[in-house]
Amino acid sequence: MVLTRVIPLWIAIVSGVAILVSAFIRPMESWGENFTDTFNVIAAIASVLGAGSLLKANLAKVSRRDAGWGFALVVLGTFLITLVVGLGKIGVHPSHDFPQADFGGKQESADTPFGWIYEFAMVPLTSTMFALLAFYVASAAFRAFRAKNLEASLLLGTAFVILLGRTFAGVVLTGWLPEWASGLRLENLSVYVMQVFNTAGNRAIIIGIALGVAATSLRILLGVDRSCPAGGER
Amino acid sequence: MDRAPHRLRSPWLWAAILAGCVIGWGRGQRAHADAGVAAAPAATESILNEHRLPLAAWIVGIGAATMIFVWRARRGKPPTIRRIAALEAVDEAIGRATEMGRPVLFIPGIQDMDNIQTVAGVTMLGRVAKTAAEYDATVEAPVCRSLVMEAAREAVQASCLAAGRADAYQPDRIHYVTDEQFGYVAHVGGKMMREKPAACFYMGCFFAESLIFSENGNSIGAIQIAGTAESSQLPFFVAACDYTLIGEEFFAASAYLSGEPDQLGTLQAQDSGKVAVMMFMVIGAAVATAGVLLPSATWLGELGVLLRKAMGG
Amino acid sequence: MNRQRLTWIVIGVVFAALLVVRGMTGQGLGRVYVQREDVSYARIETRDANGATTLSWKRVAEADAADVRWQEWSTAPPKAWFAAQAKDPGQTAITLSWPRTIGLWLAAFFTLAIFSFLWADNVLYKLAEATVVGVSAAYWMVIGFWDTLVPKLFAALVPAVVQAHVQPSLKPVDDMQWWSMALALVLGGMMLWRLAPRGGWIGAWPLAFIVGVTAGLKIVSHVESDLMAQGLATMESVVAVVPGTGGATDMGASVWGTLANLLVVVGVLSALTYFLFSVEHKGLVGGTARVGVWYLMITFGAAFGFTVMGRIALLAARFEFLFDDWLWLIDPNHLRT
Amino acid sequence: MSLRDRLQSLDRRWIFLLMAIAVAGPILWSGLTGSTPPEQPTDAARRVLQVIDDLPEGSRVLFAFDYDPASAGELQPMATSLMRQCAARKLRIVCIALWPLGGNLAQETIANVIRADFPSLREGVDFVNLGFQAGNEGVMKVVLTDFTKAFPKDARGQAAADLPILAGVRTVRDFPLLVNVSAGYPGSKEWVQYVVSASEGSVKMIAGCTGVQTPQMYPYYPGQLAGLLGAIKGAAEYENLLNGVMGGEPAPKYLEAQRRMAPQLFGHLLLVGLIVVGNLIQFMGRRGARA
Repeated sequence: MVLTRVIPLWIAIVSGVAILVSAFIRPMESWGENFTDTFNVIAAIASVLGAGSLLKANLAKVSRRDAGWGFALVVLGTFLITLVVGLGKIGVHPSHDFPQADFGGKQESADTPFGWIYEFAMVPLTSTMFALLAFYVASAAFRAFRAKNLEASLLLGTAFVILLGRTFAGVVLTGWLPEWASGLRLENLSVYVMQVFNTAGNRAIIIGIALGVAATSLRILLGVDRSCPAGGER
Repeated sequence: MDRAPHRLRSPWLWAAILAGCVIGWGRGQRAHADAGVAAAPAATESILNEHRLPLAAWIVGIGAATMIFVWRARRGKPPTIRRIAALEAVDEAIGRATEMGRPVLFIPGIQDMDNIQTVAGVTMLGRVAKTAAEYDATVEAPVCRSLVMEAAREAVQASCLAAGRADAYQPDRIHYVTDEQFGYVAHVGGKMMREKPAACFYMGCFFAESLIFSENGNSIGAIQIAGTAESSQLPFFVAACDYTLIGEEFFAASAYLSGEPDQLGTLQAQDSGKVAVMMFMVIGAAVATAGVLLPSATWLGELGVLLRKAMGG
Repeated sequence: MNRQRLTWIVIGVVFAALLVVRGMTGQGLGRVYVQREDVSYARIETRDANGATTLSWKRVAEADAADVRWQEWSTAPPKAWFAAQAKDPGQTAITLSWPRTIGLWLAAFFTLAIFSFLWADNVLYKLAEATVVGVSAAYWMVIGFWDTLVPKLFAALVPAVVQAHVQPSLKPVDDMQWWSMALALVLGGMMLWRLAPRGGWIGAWPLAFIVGVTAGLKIVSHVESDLMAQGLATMESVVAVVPGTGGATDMGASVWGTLANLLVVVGVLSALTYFLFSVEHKGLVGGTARVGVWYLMITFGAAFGFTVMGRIALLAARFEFLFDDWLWLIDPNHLRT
Repeated sequence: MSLRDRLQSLDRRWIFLLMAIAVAGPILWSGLTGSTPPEQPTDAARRVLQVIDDLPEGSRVLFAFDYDPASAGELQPMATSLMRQCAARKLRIVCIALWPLGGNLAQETIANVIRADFPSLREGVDFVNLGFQAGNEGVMKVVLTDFTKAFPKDARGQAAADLPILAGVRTVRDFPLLVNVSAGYPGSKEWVQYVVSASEGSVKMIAGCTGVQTPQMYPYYPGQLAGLLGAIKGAAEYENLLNGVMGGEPAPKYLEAQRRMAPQLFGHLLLVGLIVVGNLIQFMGRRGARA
């Protein structure tokens, strides 16, 4: 009870308050910056746990001969090959700056097995996944952008103005407007929308989020939120 | 709950003591410097960063408001909070998943535990898991950071215990996939198509994957509830999900769902912060406008400078 | 045979036939050429007055004089190979790279496999999904090891090892960094304790530390650079005075500017009203909140419009990869002609 | 089944197919014919051209490369054209990067533009690449007080203080223009917040951003930001203007953004069409229900 609930709560409170106070004390101002490194190192060490979870899940699938266990085998194979090749810096030539260091070389170029895997497997796979978005945007535009009410109409009307104003189509459609009405040309209209409505909306969202973050942080630092991952009452 | 032992464990008291110690230590350092032991040029500067005093005042102000409202709530004056439709729908979504015998999918964003949105997302996962344990629904939570996996397991285990269903906790349902954004998206997208969860929750920090998830969720007919503070992704969630928690609402979600008076009190504190900012903006803009219209009134200019200083200007 | 499988087989056969046709015509397709570079370094030891030796390296042209040598390959445009072959068919300066050519075809296969998900979940997509999960999980662990653990943790705690094997130019760290790395090691060790059969609860401690520090850091950064800065930005005069020609005020622009400023202030206040939690959205508050929602919706519409541009550019980049790098159908960068 | 019902229950794969055609078609067309869609530059692009044009010859420009290869598709054409105009105007270009891979991109851009087309410019005198520095906005705060402390060496390892191009440079205020091509954090927003605001008007800034970032930058334009190029569209407008000013037949690398606008144009038109059709269905449905 004490070990699993009370101490974590106190660790969170003490460390959080200390870092909060350090922001105002000159000799301690760098604490926050140092935390980034500390956190990254903890996260890198903890990746052992992630690897364990990944291996366990896929080994279980293979040993139970679950549906699609062959794909679990592919996960395991590609994971282990990439890990061994990358950690061992296999096939990496020495660094130009200090050729004597046996692990000094970089493995970015497609010369090296790790670089090859990155360039010919990871990049095409992840960037194509990213590119799928263009298709989903299209299907969302057709299905979800309906003028059901005033609010939805405003959203889609603005999207319309921006989409048209950002291609040559906008110039064709409204370029004929005379100089005195040039403010109504789509490309200018999109600038006004951005400068006035978008500025106001974004500002309110940002202020709201700042307050939300402050309240969430305070709930942790004051020990009010007992369900947050920092322990506390259960 | 018995309150007596709480008083001794009151974190605020301890926080105040700690702050005192830190400031005391800082002063000691300064005395050290003054004595010439460490004759750094910074010795002439104050140990406290005065430029940040307005910031300190804002944080102390919001903190004090939080304490006051929590205290009031504990004294039996629970605040009234407006209805948030997206949160009213949480129970309904989990209930539907139970009826259909399909899992609930929960994505706590794609960032690590050093992002406060992830912390809020994992807290929400705890809430959802508790309801799911009560309804006997299963919650699947693939994650893309090892630390988030550990935190999520902690939160879900605690929720299952709190719901009196320790047996409902199955750590393997919360599993790590990969740190890579689109590797994770590929996995979750495929999983959605194959397992067809009945309810999908997206609560945390999201980037481009927001639309891939919500469009896939839509095509399998799941109820989708999203919450994020990433303003560039909000339009996609608003368009493609059934309910969306916008920015600040997302941070209020866990307190709202808890229904505990303490936590609802913190929402009131959030509101008082908002009202304070709004007042500063109105008065500040009015004073600045009056200053432009009446350039001869120098006191308006001075007042304006003072107000801007309070905002860190 | 069901209809879907038949569809897939027909698509596959037609596609393969088209590929064969493409391979037989013109310059062919999908090959990568490389240029070899021999790298040789000679070791130079210099002794200073105190007798201490310093080691440096010099790039040398002749392989015989070198202490360390290796080869590097860089991609050459196909037109360079065409030109070299035309001049001397037996040349070896620019050659076909089998590993990279196979890689290119693999990349094309993966691209198509992911696209096939748009049709339906299928075996190709599952294969691509399994590969990307395995490869990328390991990729980030390797990056975490070589780019975080080695230069931060090991460099602070075991600098001699890092200097000897990875980075001889490593500088000693200061006390603060040493302590933060020692703390990271202890907390990381506590996290890993989860793998032990007993006492896994200790893993909650580093998590609590991370959550606490994150809360402390974020409250400062958000209140300072978001709440206060955005509030400050709104505390400007609503009346805009735009100077026109000849010292006079440009009335038209000033009126427009004033209107714009007023709309911004109204928008910020009404949208913030929407976020109020402890007041029911009825009456005046409800009306104001509704105006706030209009502003939010316009903001979202604008974000949508702008985001779409980037998404189409990404898809275009994948198609360019297929048409240009792989199929050699188009040549916008004049790599082959 | 009526047309409305059929459209209402349209399989989304048809929409996917339309999108594929709308993007792939123009790429093939523009790749095979070498032509690009027409471009009509807007005021924002003109202003960028003007800001650079207004600087006297020999002025220093700080060029920050805050992006990585993942967003190079959207941003590289901007960086290329911006550097081309600076070089053509004989401004002295100092490249820096706050993103780890930005230093390499600066090097590539220098090779592609300056070394290829302006061979008379000398490294260290007319241009220099000071490479990447870690520390995000921390670096920005340092350049405000001591520029060479933040960037002590150039990419070749020479001390920045000894470089002729930096002679007399104390702080970032000694650069009349800051050009920033940015894909996120740290980027344009931070440069405005920490450097432009603090320089009290002595540093003008031009930003080139991705589409996702642009809405967040508009609040600063045209106040603290002297020029803003948003996404590939902004790049294409500016590229078009610059090609007009420079004259002659532009090399393929100077048409990259305009070429990429071909799929954009059709993609956008398709989206607009889809929204219209979707709403027509909705409208027809409502009328049907009322009848």
